[in-house]
Amino acid sequence: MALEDMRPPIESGCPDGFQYIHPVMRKNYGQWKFHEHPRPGVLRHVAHSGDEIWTVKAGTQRILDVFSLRKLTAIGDKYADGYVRFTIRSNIEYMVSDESKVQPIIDALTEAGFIVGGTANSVAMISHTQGWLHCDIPGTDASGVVKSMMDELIDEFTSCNMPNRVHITTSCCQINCGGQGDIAINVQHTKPPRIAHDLVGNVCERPTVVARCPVAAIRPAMVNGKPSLEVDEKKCICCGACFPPCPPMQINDPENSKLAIWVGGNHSNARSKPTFQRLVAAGVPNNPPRWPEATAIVKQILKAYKEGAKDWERINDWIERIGWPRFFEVTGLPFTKYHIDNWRGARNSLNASTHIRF
Amino acid sequence: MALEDMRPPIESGCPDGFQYIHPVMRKNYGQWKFHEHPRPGVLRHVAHSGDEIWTVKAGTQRILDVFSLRKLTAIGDKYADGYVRFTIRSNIEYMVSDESKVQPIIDALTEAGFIVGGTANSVAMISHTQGWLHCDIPGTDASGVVKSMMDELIDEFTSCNMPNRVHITTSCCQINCGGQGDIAINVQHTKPPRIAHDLVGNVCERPTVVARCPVAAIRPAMVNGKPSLEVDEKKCICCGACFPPCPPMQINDPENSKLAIWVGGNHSNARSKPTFQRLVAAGVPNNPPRWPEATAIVKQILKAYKEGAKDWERINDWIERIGWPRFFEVTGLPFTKYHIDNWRGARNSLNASTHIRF
Amino acid sequence: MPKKIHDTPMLDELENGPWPSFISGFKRLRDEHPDERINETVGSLLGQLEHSYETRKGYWKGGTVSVFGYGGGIIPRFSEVGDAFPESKEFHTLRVQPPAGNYYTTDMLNQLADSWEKWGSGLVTFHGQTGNIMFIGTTTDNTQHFFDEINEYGWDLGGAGPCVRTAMCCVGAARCEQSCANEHGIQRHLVNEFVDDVHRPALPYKFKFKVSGCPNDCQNSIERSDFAVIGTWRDEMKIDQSEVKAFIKAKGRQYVLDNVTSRCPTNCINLNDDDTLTVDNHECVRCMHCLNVMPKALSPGDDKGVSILIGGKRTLKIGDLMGTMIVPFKKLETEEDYESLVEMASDVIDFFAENALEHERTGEMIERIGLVNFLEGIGIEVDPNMVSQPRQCSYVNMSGWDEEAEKWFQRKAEQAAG
Amino acid sequence: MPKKIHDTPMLDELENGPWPSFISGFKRLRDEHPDERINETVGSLLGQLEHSYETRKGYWKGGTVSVFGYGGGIIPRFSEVGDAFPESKEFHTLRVQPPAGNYYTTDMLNQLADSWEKWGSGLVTFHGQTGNIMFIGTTTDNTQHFFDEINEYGWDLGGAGPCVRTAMCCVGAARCEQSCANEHGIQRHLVNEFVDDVHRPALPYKFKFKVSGCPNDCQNSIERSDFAVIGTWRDEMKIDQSEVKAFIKAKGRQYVLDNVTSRCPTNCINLNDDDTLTVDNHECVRCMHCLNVMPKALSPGDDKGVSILIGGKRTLKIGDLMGTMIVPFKKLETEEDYESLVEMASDVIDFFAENALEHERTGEMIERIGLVNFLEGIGIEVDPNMVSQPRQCSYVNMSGWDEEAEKWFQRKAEQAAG
Ligand code: SRM
Ligand code: SRM
Ligand code: SRM
Ligand code: SRM
Ligand code: SF4
Ligand code: SF4
Ligand code: SF4
Ligand code: SF4
Ligand code: SF4
Ligand code: SF4
Ligand code: SF4
Ligand code: SF4
Repeated sequence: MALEDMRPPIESGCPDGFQYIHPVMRKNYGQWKFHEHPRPGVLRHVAHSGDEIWTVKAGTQRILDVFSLRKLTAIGDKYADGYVRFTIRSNIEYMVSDESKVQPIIDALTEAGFIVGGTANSVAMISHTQGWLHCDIPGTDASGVVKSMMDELIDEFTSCNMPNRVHITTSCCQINCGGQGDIAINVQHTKPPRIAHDLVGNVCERPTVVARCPVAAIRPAMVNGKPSLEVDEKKCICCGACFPPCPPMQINDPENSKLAIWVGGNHSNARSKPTFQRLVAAGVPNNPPRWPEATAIVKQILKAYKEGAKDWERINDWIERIGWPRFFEVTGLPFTKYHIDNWRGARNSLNASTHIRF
Repeated sequence: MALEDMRPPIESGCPDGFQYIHPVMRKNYGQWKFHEHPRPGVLRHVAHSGDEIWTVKAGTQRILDVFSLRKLTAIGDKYADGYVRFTIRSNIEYMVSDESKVQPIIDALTEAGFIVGGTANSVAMISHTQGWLHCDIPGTDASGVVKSMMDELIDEFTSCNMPNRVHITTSCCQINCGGQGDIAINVQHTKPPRIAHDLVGNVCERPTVVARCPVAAIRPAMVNGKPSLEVDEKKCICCGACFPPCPPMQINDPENSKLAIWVGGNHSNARSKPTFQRLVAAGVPNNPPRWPEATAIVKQILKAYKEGAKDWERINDWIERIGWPRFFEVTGLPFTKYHIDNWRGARNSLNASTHIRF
Repeated sequence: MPKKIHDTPMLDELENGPWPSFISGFKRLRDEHPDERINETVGSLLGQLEHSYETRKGYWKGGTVSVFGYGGGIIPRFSEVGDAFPESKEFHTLRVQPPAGNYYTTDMLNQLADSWEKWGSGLVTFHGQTGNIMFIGTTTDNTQHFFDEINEYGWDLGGAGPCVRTAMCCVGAARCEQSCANEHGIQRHLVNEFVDDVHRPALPYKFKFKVSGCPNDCQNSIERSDFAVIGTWRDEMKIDQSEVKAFIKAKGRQYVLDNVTSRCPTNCINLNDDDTLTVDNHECVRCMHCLNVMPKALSPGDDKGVSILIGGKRTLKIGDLMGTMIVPFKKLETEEDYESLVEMASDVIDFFAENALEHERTGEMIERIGLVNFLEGIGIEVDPNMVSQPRQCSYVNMSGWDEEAEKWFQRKAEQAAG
Repeated sequence: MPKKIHDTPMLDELENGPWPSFISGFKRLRDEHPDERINETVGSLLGQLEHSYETRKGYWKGGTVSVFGYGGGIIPRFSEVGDAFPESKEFHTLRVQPPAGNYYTTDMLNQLADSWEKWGSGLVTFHGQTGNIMFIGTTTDNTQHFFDEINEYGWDLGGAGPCVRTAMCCVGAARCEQSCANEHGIQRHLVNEFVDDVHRPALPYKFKFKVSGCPNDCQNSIERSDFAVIGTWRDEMKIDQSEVKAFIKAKGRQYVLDNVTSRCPTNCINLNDDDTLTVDNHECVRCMHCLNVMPKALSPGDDKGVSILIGGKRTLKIGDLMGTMIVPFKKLETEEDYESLVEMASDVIDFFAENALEHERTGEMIERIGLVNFLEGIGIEVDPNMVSQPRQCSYVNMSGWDEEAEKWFQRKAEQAAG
């Protein structure tokens, strides 16, 4: 664009949401009394005024083509007064003030191929990240992993039979843009980066990448008479942090970039304080296009949770009650030396007591 | 002693205790059924065989002169079949198989000036260390502190009116040979060591002391042309660790070596996992011969605990239930920036949740 | 239909199964969209993605693309295999700030779709993990055109790079009975105060705000934002005893014992013999659990406000960090209240800008310098609610004890005096 | 009476009050003991102690004193103010190992007192914090004489310096119904295997054993020993339901609810409507609480054994450390069981000797090298009971996953096969 055509941006920032809120919600803003779960995918909120808002929630493919988006808006136009919102897990919600509109929305969504569900104690839509589709550092394709898993977990999305909500997340490199989760499926590199020495000189700012390594495993070095880098493979924890600032640090590997599965991450303050997720399985093949091995483990965990947990126990609560040894027993997953943390503060994760379950 | 007089030691190690155990205890070894607390200072243990052992427990001054020791043995000879033991808190225990011997032992102990009590949910004898009497690095005199406090806590030793056992400990330097405790009264230096430079050369192994500092605050340095040491006062945490290997690092200071009070240390696995004690008060004057300020704070804490805790709650359990903010409220102790840990792993002590009591 | 259709046997597998398929959507754009540019772009993209699936590697690299006047907000992507897949060799994403609360009218969505079909690939996500609308896939030139167009009708870019980022808030007060705050208002007050810091990356590293209306924290703010604002209340929980009775009638006493009272983290809610509930509000830590189970019967009190936690983030470079409580309670009612919130945020960001190392987040900075130094830097007094346990290690120079103790007593005296 | 009596106005204050006064005891030795040497020594000591009280400083320094054939066991003390207080200018302490369980006959105590009056100050402590009898105060010469004398009738020195230290065990099986182990046997097996390491300090730093018969841990072993052995049981807790009923009759159901069932850390003990108690033994973590409250009704099971935790210590130099569970359960019945315990201790000490830095405790060493390296060094397999939580941080090279997983499956298969 030629300079004269440039217009200065209007720095309007975050738009006011009120202009897009359903009028009944605007009217009763901050004046809600309670909610109910009439059926999976549907919420009923009642305001002190007596007004009601019925929400219908549906799962989508997150990466929407405009055709799909227009299908969704068309349903909103026709059945839902033209108001929608998206949840933090990229589900779409239709909000109407009249119960009679609920079933038509459900029917239309279903017919259009969207999946109604994901409320209350269901397995919610898996939240995910960019992957091979867009990111510059991914070890896997988040959208593909999620599509493959949701195909198999769909019955748990459309019903509410879990002990409590299940929030699954996934990330496509060890930076972990995805959240923590009741279950998280994340990339785990298992080999130090191979260095493309011929590219280092051109691409990488050497001091930056040296500083970026969390364990100071990278040193400047002369390789074939040219300034390059060197990795102390004994120290390297295969985190991949050097890759974004220095793409010649090739961390992604078709064989050795694996998936790992973590459980018990919970940011809610309900009952116990928020908890970090913990490693349960690693070495899981990064196996496109359907990643069956990862899905199998997720299902194994969900099955044990569904059978073993009490109502309202999130996965972390359940494990806290039964103990980690039992978790490994009931899921059949192996416990290895890698399960014993050795990062900063690892001591806090050791059993400094005689509390044992036999 | 001349070399020819030397005899080689008999390396007999730890003697067999069985030779000194009361015969009823020997007979019923490992076969005990239950115990009761008939009154403060007295335990009744009943074996599966029906045999009984009555224990009478008394507090002493720990540092026994042989006169006192012989008073104690005389009572044992006369009333208690000649068997005694000492507890981990240096209390003496008389064990007899016959209830009728209990009262005479109590009477004899009382008459001889010893204090019967310290069982069950009493305030147990304060466990302590060597202090000015014998150690080479003390900031205070443990025996004196303890004598002064026990004089004031004696009613809690001779009765069992606390919510649960109270274990108090004290230590006479920041090495802390004393234990952790429900309440611990410990030395806290508040000034970096003054270096007696003229002595460094003679006395101290410089590499050893440099290595001993937990925060690497000590550097070798030339002072007045002679090799000595230098302390980075900004870094120094006043721990006193440099003093034992290098006495010229004079950490003890009549004014600036203070006492600090810690609570909630509990090594038992009962209910919660064992807990570390936590700072509650510092800057307490190290005030011989009776240390009234320290005792006052201990009493303040005990009072709040006695009033506020439920049966069977140790101090850590009680605080865990009511929360630390309330602890500071009910004891009237100030909360300062020093209460926020900044040592390794300090992050684990921060409130990483919205859990707050209002 | 594009000129060349790449074979995508692996991606085709992702068209099976009941969950909506993003691949089918891509194919629709490739095959059915009226605009040939879109057919070509997405066709090429499918080729490259299939290549990734086959080789298990990504082929995008970064670069520098922005719109006139701004430094951030775009994630530029250039293909490393652009020779094989030339039509998608530039494939940038625009991060556009959503309305607080993520509400849209269908009209507005259609209008955005129109613009995006004109200038982009036709692929869009509501929303990325930070909350932006991600318009995925356009060329450097079209980036500017698209932005100009939507900026005119109310949309602005979000953050990318070392800057204040787009914020998120939960649905909250708009619909949720647990809400203790005006989440939308908080989000907009905060993020719109810092538009300049959003658009012109100049901080040591990214800085994120997130807002949840209650401790359920539906926005994951506690671990995924540098500055988390979470609603809570200070007075007594409201109990509608007739609803308690109704609940017991429906579910039974045992259900309440098993699912409510015995799950309270501080054991402070009790079921009485007469089927009423009593809460020891002094012991309640506002965990939300009992309110979640019995939303009709139990509700937050009237004296509402927010807690603020600083320093949450994910893995890089010292491992995941939870935010730390630094403001236990703050009223947010008057305009002054909001101003002081924004001022505090501004203090935090200033301190961060001055004290963090390059590529260091607030949580990492606090870890390095210690919480107390941070608090002193932003002028906040210590409070026992900031810790779950006081100091364990005696290794500290406490020479200033007396003055610090005095400060506390003075604050207490002032509070008592009102 | 000594020749010179130092004024002790401050110490005199410690003769007031009801608790037995150590100062009064000192004065008795000074004034009433038939042996003038003792009068003089203790008189002088009182002088130096008063000086400490007045100046708030200690005046002892260390040195090197030992007995023939040994390198440790004595804490030598030379006065820095020996000119002013010459009669106590050498004032060494002998650390003498107590019998396991700290039992004495009064005869034996009197005999020890006799020897000590002959050679020492007349001041003695049962016991020091590590468990030694501390004979406080003698000269270099008399150290040897005293040792020779008591060594002849069965007493040996304990540890001082970088060596295996004197151990302690609780009263346990001798009297306590909670005991799940032969504490005395364990202590003696362990410490007497290492007499050489006790007497000739040659380790990187001190190494302590402590033994408690049950998780109440009356010996503080978990935080005050490098190698803690703690009794526990593996089968079901024993419940005497008639005693339960008797307890309820005496104390009421509410007492049981308030003090027993609601305090169980895993909520696994329940009071039934018929006044019986049920324990879900699978969930019980053997915390001891319910057994403590109801010792008549509840008792440990029959399948008893011990847990072993490594690395507890107090403050120097990285702060207090709790021991870490490394053997969740070990039977100790046969002589072979004890041998394998001692062997394990020996492996731990060897590994410590070879791998710890100077003045580094086991706990600090483990902290530095990581638990897994330690386990591999001593040949112990990982077990989920060793952690309260598995790994939180993804920063680790897990390339050996498959082999490690295989090991686990094999162990499980072997266990299943019996
Ligand atoms: C697009 C998105 C994933 C998604 O598909 O949803 C994403 C994508 C990227 N993230 Fe992220 N992050 C995204 C949300 C997050 C979140 C979640 C959140 O904000 O709640 C996190 C964790 C929370 C946090 O901030 O800690 C996150 C933590 C990171 C990090 C590590 C930051 C850290 O301090 O640990 C990096 C690495 C960096 O910045 O150097 C990163 C870097 C990146 C980059 C820019 C990779 C790079 O350095 O080139 C990715 C660009 C991908 C692309 O091509 O579009 N992204 N990133 C999310 C942003 C969309 C949006 O703006 O709405
Ligand atoms: C719509 C949404 C907020 C938004 O602004 O977008 C939302 C909405 C509600 N959440 Fe949430 N939560 C939403 C994400 C979350 C998250 C974050 C996440 O999913 O990553 C969390 C916590 C984080 C975590 O997993 O660590 C979250 C933790 C909760 C909890 C606490 C659950 C617990 O016991 O731990 C409740 C309380 C409850 O279940 O009654 C809750 C309750 C609710 C309620 C009942 C509040 C209300 O009355 O409206 C809403 C029910 C919706 C439903 O579908 O059942 N919401 N909720 C989010 C829906 C995501 C989705 O599409 O699936
Ligand atoms: C006498 C005694 C205190 C008492 O009055 O009871 C004591 C006294 C000393 N201890 Fe201790 N410690 C005594 C039990 C302890 C304990 C308690 C225990 O064993 O359960 C501990 C804490 C547990 C532990 O081992 O961590 C203890 C932790 C220390 C330490 C710090 C060790 C560490 O790794 O943190 C030192 C410093 C050192 O060794 O360099 C130390 C050093 C010392 C020295 C040798 C000071 C020195 O370096 O010169 C003291 C000699 C005092 C004296 O003049 O007699 N003492 N010391 C205890 C030994 C009596 C006995 O043998 O029975
Ligand atoms: C005699 C002694 C063991 C010894 O071998 O010397 C001992 C003996 C008993 N302890 Fe203990 N404990 C002894 C020190 C300890 C310690 C260590 C300490 O004092 O430093 C602890 C744990 C450490 C701590 O405080 O962190 C300890 C934690 C317990 C507990 C757990 C209490 C709790 O709820 O946390 C019990 C169980 C109970 O109270 O019923 C217990 C119970 C008992 C019983 C009831 C066991 C029994 O049936 O014989 C004994 C009662 C004695 C009494 O009431 O006087 N004992 N007990 C120690 C007496 C010390 C003293 O003279 O005061
Ligand atoms: S998780 Fe990694 S690969 Fe995936 S979007 Fe984030 S930075 Fe990119
Ligand atoms: S992968 Fe991580 S640990 Fe290894 S060199 Fe790169 S930054 Fe360092
Ligand atoms: S605590 Fe310190 S001063 Fe007291 S005996 Fe132990 S080492 Fe000596
Ligand atoms: S007192 Fe502690 S921190 Fe200070 S110089 Fe000495 S060893 Fe180092
Ligand atoms: S965070 Fe609280 S207020 Fe916001 S939507 Fe979730 S439950 Fe409602
Ligand atoms: S909100 Fe949480 S802490 Fe408060 S009463 Fe309910 S369950 Fe208990
Ligand atoms: S540790 Fe257990 S077995 Fe030993 S005395 Fe204490 S309660 Fe009894
Ligand atoms: S021993 Fe502890 S964990 Fe086991 S049932 Fe009793 S109280 Fe519960």
